[in-house]
Amino acid sequence: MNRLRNHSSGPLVITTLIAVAVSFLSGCEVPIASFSSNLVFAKRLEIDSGMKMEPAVNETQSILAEMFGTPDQPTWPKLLSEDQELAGLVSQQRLTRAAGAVRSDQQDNHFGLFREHCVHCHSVVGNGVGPTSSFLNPYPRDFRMGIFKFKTTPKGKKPTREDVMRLLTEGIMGTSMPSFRLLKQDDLEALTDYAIYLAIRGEVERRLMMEAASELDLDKGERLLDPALKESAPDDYQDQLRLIEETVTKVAQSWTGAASSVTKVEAPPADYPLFGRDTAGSKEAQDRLGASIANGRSIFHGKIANCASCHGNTAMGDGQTNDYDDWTKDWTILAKVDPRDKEHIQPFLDVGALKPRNILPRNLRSGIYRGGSQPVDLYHRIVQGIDGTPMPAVGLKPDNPQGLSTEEVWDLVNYLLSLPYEHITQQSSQVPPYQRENP
Amino acid sequence: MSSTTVTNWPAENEPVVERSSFGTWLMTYVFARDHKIIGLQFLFSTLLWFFVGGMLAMAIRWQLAWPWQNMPIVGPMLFSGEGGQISPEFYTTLVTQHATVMIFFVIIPILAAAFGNYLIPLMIGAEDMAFPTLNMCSYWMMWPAFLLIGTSFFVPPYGAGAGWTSYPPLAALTESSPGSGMAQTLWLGGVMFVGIASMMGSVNYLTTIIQMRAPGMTMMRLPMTIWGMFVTAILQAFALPVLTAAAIMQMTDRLFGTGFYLPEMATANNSAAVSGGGQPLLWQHLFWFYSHPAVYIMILPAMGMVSDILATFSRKPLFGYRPMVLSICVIAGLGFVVWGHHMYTSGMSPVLGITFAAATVMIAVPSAVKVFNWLGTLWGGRLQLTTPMLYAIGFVSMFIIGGLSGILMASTPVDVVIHDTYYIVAHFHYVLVGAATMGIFAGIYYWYPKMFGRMMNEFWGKVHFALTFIFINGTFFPMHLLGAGNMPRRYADPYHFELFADMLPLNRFITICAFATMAAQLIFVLNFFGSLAFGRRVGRNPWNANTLEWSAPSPPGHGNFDFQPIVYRGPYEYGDPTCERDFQPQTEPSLDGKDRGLAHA
Amino acid sequence: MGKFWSLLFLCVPVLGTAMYLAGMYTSSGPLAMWFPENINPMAEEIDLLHDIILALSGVVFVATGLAIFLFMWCYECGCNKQLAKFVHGNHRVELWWTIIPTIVLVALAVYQFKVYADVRINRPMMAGADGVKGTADDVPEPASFEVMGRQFEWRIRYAGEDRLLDTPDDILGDVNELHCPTGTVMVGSLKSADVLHSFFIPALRLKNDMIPGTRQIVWFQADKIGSYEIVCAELCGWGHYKMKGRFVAEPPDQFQAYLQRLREKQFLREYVPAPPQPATDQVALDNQPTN
Amino acid sequence: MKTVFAIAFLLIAGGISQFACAADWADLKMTFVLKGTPPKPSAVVGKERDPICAALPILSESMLINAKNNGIQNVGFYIDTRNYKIKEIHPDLKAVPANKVVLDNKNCVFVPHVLIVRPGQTITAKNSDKTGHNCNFSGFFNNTAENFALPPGASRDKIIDQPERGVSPVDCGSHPWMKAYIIAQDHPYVGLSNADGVLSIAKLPTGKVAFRVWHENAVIDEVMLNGKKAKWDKASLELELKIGMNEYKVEVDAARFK
Repeated sequence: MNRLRNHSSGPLVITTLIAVAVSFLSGCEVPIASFSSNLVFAKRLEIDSGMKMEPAVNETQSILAEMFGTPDQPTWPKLLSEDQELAGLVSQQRLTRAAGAVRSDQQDNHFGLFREHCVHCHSVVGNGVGPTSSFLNPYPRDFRMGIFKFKTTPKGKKPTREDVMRLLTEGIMGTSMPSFRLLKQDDLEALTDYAIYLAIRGEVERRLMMEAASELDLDKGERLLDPALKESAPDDYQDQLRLIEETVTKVAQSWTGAASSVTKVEAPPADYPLFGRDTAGSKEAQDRLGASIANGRSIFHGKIANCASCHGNTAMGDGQTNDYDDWTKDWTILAKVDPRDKEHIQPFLDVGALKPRNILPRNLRSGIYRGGSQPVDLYHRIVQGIDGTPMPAVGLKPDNPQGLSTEEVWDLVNYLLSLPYEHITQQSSQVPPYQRENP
Repeated sequence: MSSTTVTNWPAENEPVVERSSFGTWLMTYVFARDHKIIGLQFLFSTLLWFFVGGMLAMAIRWQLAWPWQNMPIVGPMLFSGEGGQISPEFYTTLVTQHATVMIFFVIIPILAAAFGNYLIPLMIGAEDMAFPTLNMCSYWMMWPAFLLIGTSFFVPPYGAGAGWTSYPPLAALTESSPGSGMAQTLWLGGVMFVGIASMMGSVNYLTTIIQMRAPGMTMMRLPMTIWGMFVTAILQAFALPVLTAAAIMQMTDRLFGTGFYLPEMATANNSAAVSGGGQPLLWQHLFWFYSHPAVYIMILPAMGMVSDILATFSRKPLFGYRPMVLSICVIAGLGFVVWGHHMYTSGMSPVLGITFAAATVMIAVPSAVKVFNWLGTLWGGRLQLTTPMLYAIGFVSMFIIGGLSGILMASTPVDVVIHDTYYIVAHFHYVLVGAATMGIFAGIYYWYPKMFGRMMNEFWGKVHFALTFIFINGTFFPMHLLGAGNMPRRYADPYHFELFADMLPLNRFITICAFATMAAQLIFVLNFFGSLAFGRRVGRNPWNANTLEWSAPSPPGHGNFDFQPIVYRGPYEYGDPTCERDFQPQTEPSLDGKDRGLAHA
Repeated sequence: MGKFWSLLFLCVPVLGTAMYLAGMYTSSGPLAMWFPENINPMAEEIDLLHDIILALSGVVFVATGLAIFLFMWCYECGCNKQLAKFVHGNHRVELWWTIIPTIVLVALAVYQFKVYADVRINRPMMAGADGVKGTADDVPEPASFEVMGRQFEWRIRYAGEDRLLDTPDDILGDVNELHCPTGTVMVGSLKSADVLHSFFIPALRLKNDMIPGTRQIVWFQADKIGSYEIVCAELCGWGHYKMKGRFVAEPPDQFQAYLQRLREKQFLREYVPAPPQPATDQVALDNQPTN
Repeated sequence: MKTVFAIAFLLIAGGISQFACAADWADLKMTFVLKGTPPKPSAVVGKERDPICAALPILSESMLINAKNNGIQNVGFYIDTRNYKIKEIHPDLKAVPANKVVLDNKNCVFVPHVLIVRPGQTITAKNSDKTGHNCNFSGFFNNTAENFALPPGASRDKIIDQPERGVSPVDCGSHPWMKAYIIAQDHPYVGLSNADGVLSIAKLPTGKVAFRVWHENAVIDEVMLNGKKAKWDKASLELELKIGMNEYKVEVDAARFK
């Protein structure tokens, strides 16, 4: 972001001229030597532990570089590619395609896809602080916590590969994440791999730094992986090495395990009314739909799902609006810093955090559903909650006697789908005025 | 024409104030009220910005030729995070600022303000402008604009990025895009100051030209340059207030939550909804109501200057002086009623589009008349191919291309296809870089001896011309093909579209030509400054020209003329076979006492 | 030296014409680019109009270019030993070269009114209350699809069975992908969710801005099966260049099948683990023969 | 060298502990007292949105001081594994308690405010209020994040199966003032000060033991330890524990609190 050096300054002008000349002579490649460190997290740990985190940051950086390579030459860690189960998670070939500078070969295969399509928002390291990021609302995702919002697995679990792929193809309505569905399938696969790779790398980084901050006395020179021990105490060295490897394996395993934790969606009976499809159906279907929507409305305002407490009685997202998402809480609340406290957040902003913004409950009348507008998507959001946000998961019967039955969830889905067509003042159960003036 | 009165303001009558040498220097060169110093101040400022704007263009071309490649050396300095890639929002900043700088800081001020200031009193035989202090103010009003738009590079989001047209809601909703944050507000402030400066200038020009002509200098004896300036000043005086007001309205939309240009519930990028109630199209109408005439502001003075230069070096009278004057006036008049042709696809009523189309097509007629008259001037002359002459012919050549492609754009259905593609870019670059810049260079080479008392080096001038002419054509002619292929403007990376994927080689060619054009300007810079010290010293009239300024000393002192100029004839009496010399300065009475100035007309 | 300069100026009409001809008539190489194929019969006249204007201006371009060359060649003072012609102008010539362009341009203007009226003013009508088309009570045909521009994508929806937009039975389309049946006049509605966009399908010669707060109605007919690109032609922010969409023209039965697929997807109530089909498989349509 | 010592120490310590009797362990009692004027408890912001909570007198829990003896409540105190590696755990405490830890949503606050759990234990979150709550367990590093809605009368279990570094918050999205904290260390030597500011940890190993101190609203680095000024580097305190009861009194300056 060193953009402050203006074009009009003399030295810059001269260097530009030279640059132009040089560019004709050379192939004009400027490699990016390394991924940047997670300094925001380090800052939090520094406050939390009272230790200078710099040695741990540097050490983590070199351990990661050893395992995960550089932005120009990413590598899938050897220990993962040797593991049968984990090897398939990310392919080295796709990583190579997605990484590095933008270029294409004679067969029109594109390389450097991540830097062509993603870095401007998500940045080279995938921390969501690319040059464009500070202008976007919501901010681009930071992959490094390994948390993703829109997926088919419950909170706390990783998304499946298909979930990541879907975000790429569909984009995220209501945010600045565009759809990449017109890219080649190969390119999308490569980008998916690369995003997973960055997420794993970032999470390993956090865990190693956390390990260093809570188990080592860095001020006394203790290290995560002390090369001096290799000679003097090989067993200890092996222990340290094992710990690091276990961390990497554990993070990778959480991704491979995602597919098995997909939330099972209980489809309603085939004759169940559905908003939109049955709106103009038979009288009977319309009546059943009306009843379903009415029930959904009472669930929305009821205490079980408690939707109205955040989304507001109007469903316009004007309920509880003071909360923050987990990415923000990670360096504010967890570092005992009030996100509104300008003075105390400044050190974090200085190392690259973006100014905290409240996470707002969605305006459900806008017809924009970030996680997808199919009924099944809304079902997922309701029963899983949304990871990384204050949106809780509603309990399902029979596991939770106080929860909702699946039919009630579908009623709620019907109500949500009808909201964009409902008049704001209309709280009764009458059929909403669908017919609008058509241009 | 009414008889002209001469107001004599002898230098002795000015209050003599005892000043320290610093004070004298300050009042002579910084807060100067002498039109020549102000003209040169404008000239140097605009040439400096010309360079800045050129470098911005180079960055644009880099991205189009080597998309997402790391800019060597500069790239890592500016964009270390991405290894030196230009980021897409910086690309929008580049196109916006390139246009802003080139239009508001270069072409308009260099033509209307630099040449206008320098030449108007000299060419009409006046001692100074009508309002010297206002004149000084108009220059110093540019500085807030320079500073505001310069500063906009330094405040987030690092340069306005809503396009030079600043269309709302992109420009009016602060959250809508990078580039519409604080920088956009500063940008609007800059545009407002440019407007004020230009208005001050135009009032001055109008008064000066109407009131302060030398005895005998009737309106129909004015050189074309002055006619160009005169009509330009009218355009500025009537069109600019609209833009300035519109800019203030957009400013209040941004700062105080008014809704002139924002529809009800307008949001972008999840910003809070605006109460709105306005119309985005309103801005487009107001903006183009100024900015279309601005196109003529950017070309009419150059047309005038080129007419003078062509006649001088053809050694024969300008072909059809009266039709030339008339066509300038018609262009200006029609220029006020064709702004809608920028908006054929904007959602404005298509019926309205048709009326604009009719007026626009008609504007080709006076333009064609001018071209034919220039050709008529060349016909049968004794052409002296000096550097200014080459540039003037270059102007004609490029104006033909820019003008002809304009007919395609004037035609509504065709414009629907090529609107906002590189066809448009090619068209207005031919008019502005091709024609107007050629005119500027012609003017600089032509009046340089008058300004500094020395000639610019002819050899290097011609080398500069040849390179510039070749590479400008190389840069902008292929853009027509890009436009025919429908490549859109302001795309940081068009090649991911199948339609435009094949355009990379041609774009590389264009970029290389653009770099070469930029490099060729080094010759000009060296020649310009070198000639200041080493140029051949010349007397009053090195080109054997007729107009009044050549009878003043080179450079003219304070008060311009060391005698009272009295005008006996029109400015284009070259090659009269009945005379001894092939030129007859306007101030010299003819031997037979006959004034041939309006022999034809 | 005069010869050199006149030859330099000669290059402009010669190379310019050559480049244009190369663009028009070559099929490969860096210069081979021209208007993309037009599949909209309603817009055929646009191309014709373009060619007419181009031909006319081409003639003027070459003629004036040659004139400059000739004058420089003949009248350069080094070789022109004659005196300069001392003429201030010529009324008759002035008159002709004012009148002829005026006539040509007025003719062009009138012709383009007609073309423009076809593509932008005369909105397709459908039968009114009397059920017969072509009578006085015809009503404008309602829009059957809507494209909403949003930073930086196209969101598409189709009117459901009620043929009206903005009703609950609207069918949500795939993002960035507009399907239309061939051989049918399609009326669409354009709107914007945030800033100005411009909906541009080069193959249809269709371009119209999307203005927040208002709706724009466009119409066209796609006559050739295939997949074409949608381009954004109005600066809409940093991701302007990213607004790529796909326009798929397919036989009416395939279009109906596509709508049915969308409808099923829209009301999906079971989790389907397969990822959504990316648009690339539609490219296969490109090679199908025209019906 | 350090490692060699450590290994030697481990061998010796291990050998001793084989024969040691229960009386060789140390007990720790610490009293945390505020020096200075305790702040007035402030009412929470935003409760009026929920009519049920609005009717309740809810005060901010971020700093609970006993008005009688200035005791600081909810100070967490546990072994600092950076500076002290636990060699052995007292046999009585080795087993993870089987009971569930209850996290009640009562009167629009979490009760208790700070929970101490051992990995393997289960937290039962229940809602005794008439309004709906939710428990957002999102501050974990090792355990799975969860966020479930708790309708009135509901209770749900959350298994804590991994130890946590540091302290993890729990919050309720619809009532932003509601906060609870979980200390999940994989050893039993964790104390939490009660309403009098007293905490006790039983059956600790003897010798030099390092502890970390935690309070949700303070950085405790400078205190008066048994009347003497002491600097706690990195929120860590090393105590020389003797067999039997060890008592300390800690006075914390009010300035340490935000």
